[in-house]
This record gives sequence, structure tokens and C-alpha cells, in this order.
Amino acid sequence: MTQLSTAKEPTAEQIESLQLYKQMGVSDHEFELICSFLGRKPNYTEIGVFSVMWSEHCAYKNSKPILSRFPTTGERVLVGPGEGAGIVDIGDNQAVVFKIESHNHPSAVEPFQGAATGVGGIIRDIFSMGARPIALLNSLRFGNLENDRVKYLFEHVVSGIAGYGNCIGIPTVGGEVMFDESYEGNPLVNAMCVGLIDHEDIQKGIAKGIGNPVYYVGPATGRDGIHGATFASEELNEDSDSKRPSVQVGDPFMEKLVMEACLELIQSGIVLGIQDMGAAGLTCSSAEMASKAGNGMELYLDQVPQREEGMTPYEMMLSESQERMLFVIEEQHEDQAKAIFAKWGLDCPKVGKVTDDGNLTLIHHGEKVAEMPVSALVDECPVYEKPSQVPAYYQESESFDSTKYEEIQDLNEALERILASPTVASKEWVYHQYDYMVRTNTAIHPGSDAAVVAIEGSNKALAMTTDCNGRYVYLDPYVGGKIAVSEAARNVVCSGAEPLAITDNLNFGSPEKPEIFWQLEQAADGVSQACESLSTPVIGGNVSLYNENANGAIYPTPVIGMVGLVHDVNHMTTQSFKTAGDVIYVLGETKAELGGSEFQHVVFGKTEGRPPELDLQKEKALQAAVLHMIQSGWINSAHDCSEGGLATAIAESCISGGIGAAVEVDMDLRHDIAMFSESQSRIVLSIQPEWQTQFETYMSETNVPWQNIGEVGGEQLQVKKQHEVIIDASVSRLTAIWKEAIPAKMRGEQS
Amino acid sequence: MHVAVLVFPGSNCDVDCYKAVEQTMEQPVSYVWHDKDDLTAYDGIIIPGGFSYGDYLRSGSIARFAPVMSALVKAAEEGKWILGICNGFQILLEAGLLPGAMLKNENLKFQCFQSTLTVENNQTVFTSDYEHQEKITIPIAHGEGNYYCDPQTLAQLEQHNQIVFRYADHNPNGSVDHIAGICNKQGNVLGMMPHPERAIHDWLGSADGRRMFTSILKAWREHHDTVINS
Amino acid sequence: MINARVYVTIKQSVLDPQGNAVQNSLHSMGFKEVEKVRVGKFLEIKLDTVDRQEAEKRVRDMCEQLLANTVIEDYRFELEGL
Amino acid sequence: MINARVYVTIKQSVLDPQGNAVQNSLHSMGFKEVEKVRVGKFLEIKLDTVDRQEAEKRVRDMCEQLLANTVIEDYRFELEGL
Ligand SMILES: Nc1ncnc2c1ncn2[C@@H]1O[C@H](COP(=O)(O)OP(=O)(O)O)[C@@H](O)[C@H]1O
Ligand SMILES: [Mg+2]
Repeated sequence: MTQLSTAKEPTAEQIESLQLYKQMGVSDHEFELICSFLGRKPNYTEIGVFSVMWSEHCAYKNSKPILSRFPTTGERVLVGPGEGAGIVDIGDNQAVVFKIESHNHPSAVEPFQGAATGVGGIIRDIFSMGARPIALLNSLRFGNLENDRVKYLFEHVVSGIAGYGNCIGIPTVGGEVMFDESYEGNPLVNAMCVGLIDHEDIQKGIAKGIGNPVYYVGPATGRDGIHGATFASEELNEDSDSKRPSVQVGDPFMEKLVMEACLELIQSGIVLGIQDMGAAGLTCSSAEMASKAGNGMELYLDQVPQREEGMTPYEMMLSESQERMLFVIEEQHEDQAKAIFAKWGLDCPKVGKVTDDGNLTLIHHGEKVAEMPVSALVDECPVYEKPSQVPAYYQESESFDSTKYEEIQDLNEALERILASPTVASKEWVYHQYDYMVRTNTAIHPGSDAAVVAIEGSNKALAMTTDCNGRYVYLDPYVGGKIAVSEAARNVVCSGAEPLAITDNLNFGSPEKPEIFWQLEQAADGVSQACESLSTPVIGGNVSLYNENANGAIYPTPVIGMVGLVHDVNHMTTQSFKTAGDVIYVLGETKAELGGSEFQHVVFGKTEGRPPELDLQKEKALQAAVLHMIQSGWINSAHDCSEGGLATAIAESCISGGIGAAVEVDMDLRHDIAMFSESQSRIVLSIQPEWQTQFETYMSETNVPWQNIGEVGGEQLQVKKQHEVIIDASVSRLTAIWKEAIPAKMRGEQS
Repeated sequence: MHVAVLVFPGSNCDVDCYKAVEQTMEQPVSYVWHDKDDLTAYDGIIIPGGFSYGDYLRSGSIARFAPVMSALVKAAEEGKWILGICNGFQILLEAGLLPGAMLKNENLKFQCFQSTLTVENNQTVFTSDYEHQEKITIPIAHGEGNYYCDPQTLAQLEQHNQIVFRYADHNPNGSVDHIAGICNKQGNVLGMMPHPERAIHDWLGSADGRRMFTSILKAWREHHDTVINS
Repeated sequence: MINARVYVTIKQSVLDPQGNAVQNSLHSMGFKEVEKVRVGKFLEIKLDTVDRQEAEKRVRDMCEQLLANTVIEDYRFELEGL
Repeated sequence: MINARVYVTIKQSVLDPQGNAVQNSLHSMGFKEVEKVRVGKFLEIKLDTVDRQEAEKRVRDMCEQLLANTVIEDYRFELEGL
């Protein structure tokens, strides 16, 4: 191997003797392995390439054993984890493609661009499968919104997401935002994209056919984002600021052109393999494409478009410049491809060739500057079974009793405080900045349980949501994991859809800490259990570890992105109460469960104890019943009880319907607990009186507990319990509180 | 009636406009690429929303130099009906086919929601199916919809009844005199920030946008009949 | 090679939403001495030309046609030979 | 009264999509001599103060805290006393 002509770079000897590989996150043991795979010491380019390929972000070296627990197959699953995105059959030769991805660390450093490029990246994952992206969602976590830095992050993350999605013209239809001190300094920014595809158009990222050329499309490669993948695999600390040059800038206009051109190219039928350049850019896309085909690849780096002068192979290979794609076609189709790209004002230089030697070989200025076995890069990164240990806080919480808090008397005030809590308050401030209507298929827009996007030319639609309550997961990762999946499914069902599958984003602290690793294992088991039982396999996902701040790890947050199928658009259902006189029911059972609740947090300033329990059999029965009744046409509104409990759920149905309700519950619980407990597997329904008999007959034949709790109508939300009025508030007042909470905080007003 | 939907790099409501024409007017409709220089085949031309050329620099500023724009100017002079929606409105302003200019929304944020408009002029080919002063619900989705013109221009707009739509109860962007849409003096070129093509079915939140398209069709039929009968 | 520096500013008579927003933020951050903020654009353009006079004409054309919208914006520019 | 003129530019190594778009557009309009365009911001700030040294410090703070995003932008400014 020739030494690099770039004299400034350290030599192979220096890399070893000065242990320079350690700065790149490569351990001594890994370095030895790399030397043995190469049969010599790596040069600077090679160690750089290995370091990103063997980072957590690309190799999942700490999380592989966890991910292998997930159920990933099912009758409808066409493509499971491993490709850019998973694919699920929805009948009529169509399929839905979706995936979620995190951009936490870039967003902590530069929120606008960090979030924007997160959106850009996940869109590329979808269209590189051959699918037309039809919707975006995002799941966000920030610290306390009273804090100025948090406001800054929130403001810019949201405008970054808006800036990218609006410009490219894909509607952002849903998501979630939660605020908790635990995310201070380490916000979570997870973006999800959903696409539609015909079966025959499904693409794989595979470098097929020895001798075939490899093409590059997209803007020139610059020095941005170098080592982004490693950055994502480290804790944030004061040094993070010095890593700032790694910030990438997104260009959604460019991505729109690349997307349209690639979809046209794919439609032309000549593509053999295509993959986006995401984390670790050229390195990861080339190595993975070669690996999947069992081939090698040679890259001519001089042909790679470069934004800056004098870029080294190391820099080109590690750059994370955005909006770039790599694809393989037969040489004879080159003119056809060039014509398609030219129409969109793009060029597609040939930058490489598929080879049979199993190596990733880099040629620069006529010299071979790196040569590494593809299999070593992609498959041979050691996988670690980290030690795990039950954290002390978990053991202490065993003996927690919800009734230890003094009873709160003024439930009007408590409800108002919960509605004003940014986690529960209206997210209009967020989604009014998103174009959620473009493409004119958004049938249920943000503001209900799950968003619904109609499938053009059919009678079907797709429901989609993201969910996770990190407080529950923290208190009991196993139960919290189950709840995250169940809540997502419940949201999808409430919108009138059959849950299909999930994508997950595991946002956790440092896996080097045994307590964190335990959280990861437990949460993954909970997610798996729920997926098994609700028949929603995991078709893809993303892992983001090392999410820590000065106070330690964030709450473990396995965000679940779920998609469901609405079989008939007439089944679409929203959470809002519709007509005076409709009868209100609550399905499910309310228990004394305040651990991890919004009530506990808002009123007592605590997150402690046990999270709500969740019985998957009961959950499944509840969802089946509700879906059946929605499909039977009996249901006017459906809303699941989540943060803030029953009182909040009913208030939300009133607010979004602009109408009151008179409710009377019969529960053997303290008033405050009855109203704000976050017991799982509950749904609030409203139905027209004419369906009452069918409804009650049907429900009596199920095992699902249900109660007629009142009637829609008037301008007040009044709740009685055991004949006593415990809540009585005007809907307009509640609406104002709920809508104004976030805007007021963003204007800097004191609450 | 043959309708053209212009497509610039970065247009993203082109598909929506195309569908709206199909679903409301049931007339032939074609996408016309920005590099074409002939629009003679079309009776009506829609400039859709989106982010032409990324809307970098100023919204609509770069699109205005596309080859198709000289054909558009010609079509406007010939009295053909031209409807610019959102980014299309911005392009018409930059091209000087309509007076005034667009500033960033007052709160500097992109804003997307249903807005209530007052129909100020129902005497145009685009609005004859509405009542005068009718309140209609049409969504907005823009970051630069803060219409500005100087006082003289505003007076002229008033005088010639060129203000077609105003925001009724809440001005979402700070536009002068709550203007949401204006037409040229001849009345054949209309630009508006709200998206009628997004309001053509109740399940989309409103069907009030349908009548813009049916107005155009009605006008065309009347026009056509006069041509045939004369 | 000539460098042009182009300044595009919103006309005095036109409301500047961005300037107002920046001004408000600065106030609430405690910069009470700020009386007025106007936000404009600043473009740096490298021209492959040596003829200063020609460059001046060309840059003016660029401004008139594209870089500024003279309905709401003023512009001025400086040239700097290399 | 002191006037500050603040120039905020995108760092050389950072992608400038706006600059690229303007550059392409100028090319296709026939301004072939244009080699490179970078688009930045230009702010004019009126300060109610007389102390130049103090003003310098304050404007620097404004730039660092709000006017420039120092992750991707550079800034410089000039003061002009009245
Ligand atoms: N970041 C976001 N982006 C888009 N929509 C959002 C976002 N956050 C919340 N929403 C929307 O606001 C509504 C309420 O969200 P949430 O309180 O999480 O609902 P639920 O508890 O039913 O899951 C949902 O329709 C959701 O899609
Ligand atoms: Mg939820």
C-alpha cells in the first residue's frame, strides 16, 4: 500500500504508536482486529473508514444483541430491518415504506440545521427504496420550557423541520413533543418518513454485477459532517462545541430535485442498486452496497465532485455532505440516466466500479490510497454484550403507593394546570409551522390521535403516529416499552385503522453504564412483547446511545413510530366530540396509578413510583373492540387516555370539538386519582344514541370493561363523581388555557 | 377548456392543482415544464405553490427568469386567464404581472391553517360563483405572504376593484389592508396566497375552493358560447 | 478578478418584519440601548473580469434584475479589484 | 447615537445553498463572469449610547448571542458615531 501523498496526515506508524485511533473511538482491541484483517497497519484514510464503519451508529456494536430480540417478520412484511427502510404490504400491489431516525446530537449543537438534515436524511431513506414519500412525523423531547436555551432549541428545531419538509413538499402530519428536565442539554429529535410504493418498484441498496459502474448524484462533497457518525456515538460535553465544524447544512431544494430524479430513474427500470449517503457518507454507502452483493467496489475519488480544494481521501470518505446518493446501473444505460438527471439540472458522474475482489479500494490521483475487505468493514465489527445491572431507583420504587400524596381538592385548578403543561398543551404552535396539507391527501391532520393520509385512487388510507412516554420507561423500562407500543397502536385504532407494524428509535444514555444497558434490554423486551402480542412487527429503526447531560442520562426513550391501515376511508375517526346528545363511554378500567403521570409531575414535581400496569391481553381486546365498532360505523369520536388521564382526555375531546360534556363517573377511587390516573388501555368514545343498543350488546359480549359516563353538549365540561360535582369548567376557558400555554411561554411570559 | 399547470424546479403544489382541475372542472389539464416557451395551446394557466428554486433570495425571484415566463407574459397580454397560488402569486409579483411585493410573515414563521376570507370582488372570472362579501374557508401555507404595496398602488387597487380576497377575522401575515388576493386591472390575472386547490373536498377541511375552479369553467363556457354564436 | 459586495436593504418606508423581530429580541435580552434594527442582505460576488467600469454596469444589472426587488428594497454595492 | 453595521457571512467551509442558487440563476441569465456568490446578512443597528468602547462590547455580545449563529456563520461590524 502506498503511503498517502498527503504528507500532513499521520503515518501508519504514528497512528499506532501515538494511539491516534483512540481519538476516533477505536479501542486497542479493535485496532488489533483491524490490523489482522488488513494484514498490516491501516493508514490514516483506512483507520478513518474503519472508525466510522465500526461506530455504534453504523455497526450497532452495543445494541445488536438487543435488536435481535425484536420480532421482525409477519405476513405483510416485505422488507424487514437491514435496508434503508422496512416495507409492509397493504394490498392491491401497494406497500407502505417507513422508518424513523434520530438527529439528537447535531440538533443539540445547531438546532435548525441539525433537525433539518435529520428530516432530509430520513426522506432519502424512503425514496432510495423506490417509494414516493407521502408524510413526515417527528418526535421531540426538550428540557423545561422555562429555560432560555430550551426555548432556543425548541424554536429552531421546529423551524428546521418546517424549513426542510415544507420546501420539499412532503406534509408533516404528526408527531409528539414532550418537555422534561431529563432532556435538558440533550434534546431528542427523531424524524419519521412514510412512503408509498408498488411492489415491483422496490429497490435494494446492492452493488450488483461485477464490472458495473457506480454513479454519484447530488451536490458536491465538502468538509462538512466529517465524523458525524462518531459524534453521534459519543456523549456531549464541553468539547462538543469544538466539534462544531461537523455541522451540515441542508438544502431541501436540492433534495427535491434529487428525489424527483431518482424516482424517475427508478421508474425507468434500469437501476440495479441505489442507496443514500447518510451517516458516514460515501464510506458507508459504498461498503454496504458492496457487502450486500458479496462484491467489492473501487472508487475513483478524483471523480467525486468536490466543493472545496485539496480534499483528502480521508475527508471525502468521511464527509457527511447532504442530499447525495450512490447508484449502480449497467454501462449501456448511462445516457438514459444522464438524460433523466439533466432534466432536473443534475449531473451523475461515474465514481466507481463493482469489483470481484471483495475489497473497498480507493484511487486518488492515480494511486491506490486504501484497500480494505468489505466484509471486515461491514460484518466484522466486534459486538459487545455489555454488563447490565438493575438500578437502585428501580428497586426502591417497588413499595410506592399512589395514595401517599395528600388529596388535591380543587380539581378544576389541577385540570387547568395539566392542560397548561407544555407536554399536554396544544401543539398548534408547532404544527401550524408545518405544511401538513401539501399533496392534498391529509384527511386527519395534526391534533387528533393519529394522522391519516388518504391513498390516492383507492378507498384506503394510512394512519400514523409516534409515541413514547420516557417517564414510564424510566420507572420501569419493561412496562414502559410495552406501553409505548400499545399507546401507538391505540392511537392508530382510534383513528379507524388496523395497526400494521412499527419502526423504533432507541434513545438511551451511555451503554457503558450497566444501569443504562439494563434499561435498554428491559425496554427492548417490553417493546418486543407488545409487538408480538399486537402483531405489529418491527420493520426497522434506529439507535441513538450516549444521550447524556451534566445530570446523567436522559430518560430512556424508545420512540415508536407506527403505521396502520384504514380499510375504508369512511372509518376515519377523530378525537373530537361531534354532536350534542351523543353518548359518552369510557372503555377500560381506571386504577390508582400516578407513577410517572403528568399529574404527579405538574402538581407534586415528582417522577417516582411504578408506572401504570399494562396487560397486553386486555389491551388487545380493547383495541379489537374499538376497531370493530368504528368499522361498524357506530362511533363518532374516539380518544385514548394518555398523559393527564381521563379528565384530560375528555377535556381534549371537548376542546377539539368546541362543545361541552356532562359526565358522571362511578369509580371507587379518590377523586383526584380517578381523574388523573394514567391507567392504560382506556379509550373515551362518543356515539349517536341510535347505536346505543348495538353498542351495549356488543360490549357486553367482550371482556372489556365499559361505562356509560354521560353526554356531549353545552358549553361546560362538568364531571360528577358519586353525585358530587368535582370539575366544572367552561370549554372556552379550557381551550384558551390549552392553546395559549406554549405560545405564552415562547413569548417569555411567566406562567 | 385546456388548463396548464406550470412546473418549476421546486414547485410542489403542481400535483394538487392538477388534481383540483380534474376533480372540479373535469377538463383536460397538462403539466408544462419551466423550459417551454409556448403556452398558446392552453386556455387557462395555473402557477402552483411550492418553493421554486428553493425560494432562495426572495420567493419567486428566480423563477421569474425561466423561459416559460415570457410565454406567460404574452398569455397575460392576450387576456388568457392566469391564476397564481401562493408561490405562484409571488412569481406574478416578481414578474411584474401584478403590482406590489411580498415580505416575510410578520411573525417570521411559516403558517399553515384554515383561514377565513372575504370575497371582495365576485365580478372576476375566478370568483363569479361566490357571493359578494361571502366568507369562505381556504387554507394558507406560507412563510412570505405579507403583501406590501405603496399607498398609491393600494389606492389604485381599491379604485379598480382589484382586491379580490381579504383575510376576514385574522390576518395571518400582516399584509397591507388584510389583502389575501388581488387581480390585475383587466381582471384576467389573479394572485392569491391561500390555496383553493386544497379546499375541494369536505374531508380536506373545506370545499369552498371548488367554486374558484367552477367559476373559471363557467366563464370559459360563456366565453366559448359567445365565440361560437357570434 | 473583481469582488463585488452588494447590500440590499428594505426601504425605509416599508415595514421590516425581520428587523422588528430582532429589535424585540435584543430588547428582551437586555440590550435596551437598541433604538432601531433593519435587516438586509449582504452578497459577496466574485467576478472573473478586470474591467471595473464594465463590472459596475454588470453588477447594477444584476441588482436591478435579480438581487433586489426595487418595490421594497434599495441596494448599493462596492467593487474591490484584486 | 451610534450606528452599527453588522455583516454576517456563512463560514467558508459551510454550504451556502442560497449563494449557489443565486449563482446558478445569474449564470443562466447570462452573467457568465460570476465565479462565486455567497449570501449573508447585513444589519443596521441604531444605538442610543455615546460610549464607543462600550458600544463595541455590546454589539459583540449581540452578535455572539443573537445576530450570528457562530456555529456556521462569521460576523464583523463597524461603528459609526453620529
Ligand atoms: N412535533 C409534532 N409535529 C407534528 N404534530 C405534532 C407534534 N407534536 C404533536 N403533534 C400533534 O398534536 C396532537 C397531540 O399530540 P399528543 O399529545 O402526543 O397526542 P396523543 O397523546 O394522542 O399521542 C397529535 O395529533 C400530534 O400528531
Ligand atoms: Mg401520545
